[in-house]
Amino acid sequence: RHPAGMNGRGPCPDDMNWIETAQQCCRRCPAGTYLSKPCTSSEKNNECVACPTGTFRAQANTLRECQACYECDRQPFQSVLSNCSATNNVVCGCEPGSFRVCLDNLCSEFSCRKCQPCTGRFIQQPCSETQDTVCDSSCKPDFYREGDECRPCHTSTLDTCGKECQQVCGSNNDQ
Amino acid sequence: HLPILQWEDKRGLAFTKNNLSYSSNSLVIPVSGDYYVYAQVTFRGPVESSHKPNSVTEIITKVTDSYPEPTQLLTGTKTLSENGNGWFQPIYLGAVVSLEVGDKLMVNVSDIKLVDYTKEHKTFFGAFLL
Amino acid sequence: HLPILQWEDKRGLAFTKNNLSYSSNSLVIPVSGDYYVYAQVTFRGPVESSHKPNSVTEIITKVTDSYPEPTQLLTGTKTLSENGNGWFQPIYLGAVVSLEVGDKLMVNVSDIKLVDYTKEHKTFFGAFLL
Amino acid sequence: HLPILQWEDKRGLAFTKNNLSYSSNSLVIPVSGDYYVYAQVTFRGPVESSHKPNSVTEIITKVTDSYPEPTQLLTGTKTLSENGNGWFQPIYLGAVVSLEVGDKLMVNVSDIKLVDYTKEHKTFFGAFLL
Repeated sequence: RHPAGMNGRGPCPDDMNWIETAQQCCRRCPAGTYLSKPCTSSEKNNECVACPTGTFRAQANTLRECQACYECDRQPFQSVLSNCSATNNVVCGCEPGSFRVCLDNLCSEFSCRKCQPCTGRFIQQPCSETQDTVCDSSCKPDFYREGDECRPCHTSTLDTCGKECQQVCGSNNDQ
Repeated sequence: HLPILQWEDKRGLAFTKNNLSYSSNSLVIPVSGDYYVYAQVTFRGPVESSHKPNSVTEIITKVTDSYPEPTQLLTGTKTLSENGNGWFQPIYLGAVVSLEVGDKLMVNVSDIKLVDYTKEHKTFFGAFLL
Repeated sequence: HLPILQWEDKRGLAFTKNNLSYSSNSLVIPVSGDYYVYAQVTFRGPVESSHKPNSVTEIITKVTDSYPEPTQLLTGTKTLSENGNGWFQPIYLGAVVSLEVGDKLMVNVSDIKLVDYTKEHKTFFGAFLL
Repeated sequence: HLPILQWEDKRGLAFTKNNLSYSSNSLVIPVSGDYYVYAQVTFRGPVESSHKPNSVTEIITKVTDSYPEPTQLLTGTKTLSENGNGWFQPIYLGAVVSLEVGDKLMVNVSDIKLVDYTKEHKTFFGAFLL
């Protein structure tokens, strides 16, 4: 706790904080509230007021204001995973079918990008909140590779009908 | 004119005092004098709008009853060289300006969709009398 | 939490006065009031291109006995578009914040290896009571 | 030494008062004390000069009778990642420094041809006593 010498600031019991203006220890305000008026010596209780909408305090405190809630960034398709309440900041994530692209080390800043569909491939690893779908490198049966895409064999033409599509486009040519 | 930013003036870290008030997107000067005026805007993109911006601009502007047009007090303007994926660009401005009682200060930006409004500690605006 | 910068508080251009003291990487507030708090960090590197994401962040943070978690007061975050070879990038932050006696101010950065600590006039931190 | 910028000290938004005067490209300190000194320079290019700069630098410098060499107080330096076509880039600097009566403050830049001097609200310089 605090050395007593610091302008009369004495050590406080565990559930109390030193209040400079009251020059004494006072009980903490519960989470979801802030200190509106410090306690007077007799009854030790502060006047605590609920955090106004749009603000929160996640823990017991003797602060004079609540913290402003963050907002989810609609531009890069963030979605609200849980709304801001008096005791919790908003939690932002990505809509189902999209994943986070982190813009800083802690990933506190991120944008959301659509998961890739793996058309014509098997899915090695499904899309998650933090990672895109991992597609199999080879095409599924009845699909053939064109560039880095897998296309259905029935769409292939004579010159693209490779060995993986023989059964499909090979038989088309026999008719 | 360029879009004008709106501000929170009471909740969280925001506050006004000594009669410096906030109304209709402006700080209203209570007493004539020299003020240090400052603002930071964090811009971020890309946003899905069609055009890709090649620059961002922040301007602290004064509106006064004694002159029909706004006066640009401070301007920060920067070209963007970031490629496709996500980018961030803070612009900070601050200086001493002489103001009259009743003058109004506001912040204009080149494109309001590019402003990161999500966290109070990334985009802020203020002034104090010297 | 992000790394906290250490500062020189006596030698060269550095000084503390009016009981605003420096201890364990923090400025300690001697009297409650409104302070203009500012810091500039010059970042530099090549950042290894493989190491994603490419951005630098500076945050001025408050720690107080009245609350168990630090409060982010000011944040400057910028993506890097320089391609691998040597780059440098200053981020300046400054604003008025209300502080209580005993509050501690510190500067966090996204990556301490990228901070240019070599010259006192390139990376600095301070506060003054209004 | 790096080129020194010249400033307008009377017209438009510019002013000096409380004996803080401007002469031969410098602010002259009238009374010893701690000052918040600040400057923004907006750089822009390309200019027709042969070489394409890969960085821009702004330095607030102090010259004093008590020492033969200038002292660099604040430095903002940034690499340029914009490619060929037009770019612009503001650098803002500000901090508290201890100054003596008679000290002179000036602003140096890496290349004077890159400075956008066209609008007073884009490039500015000032100081005030705390």
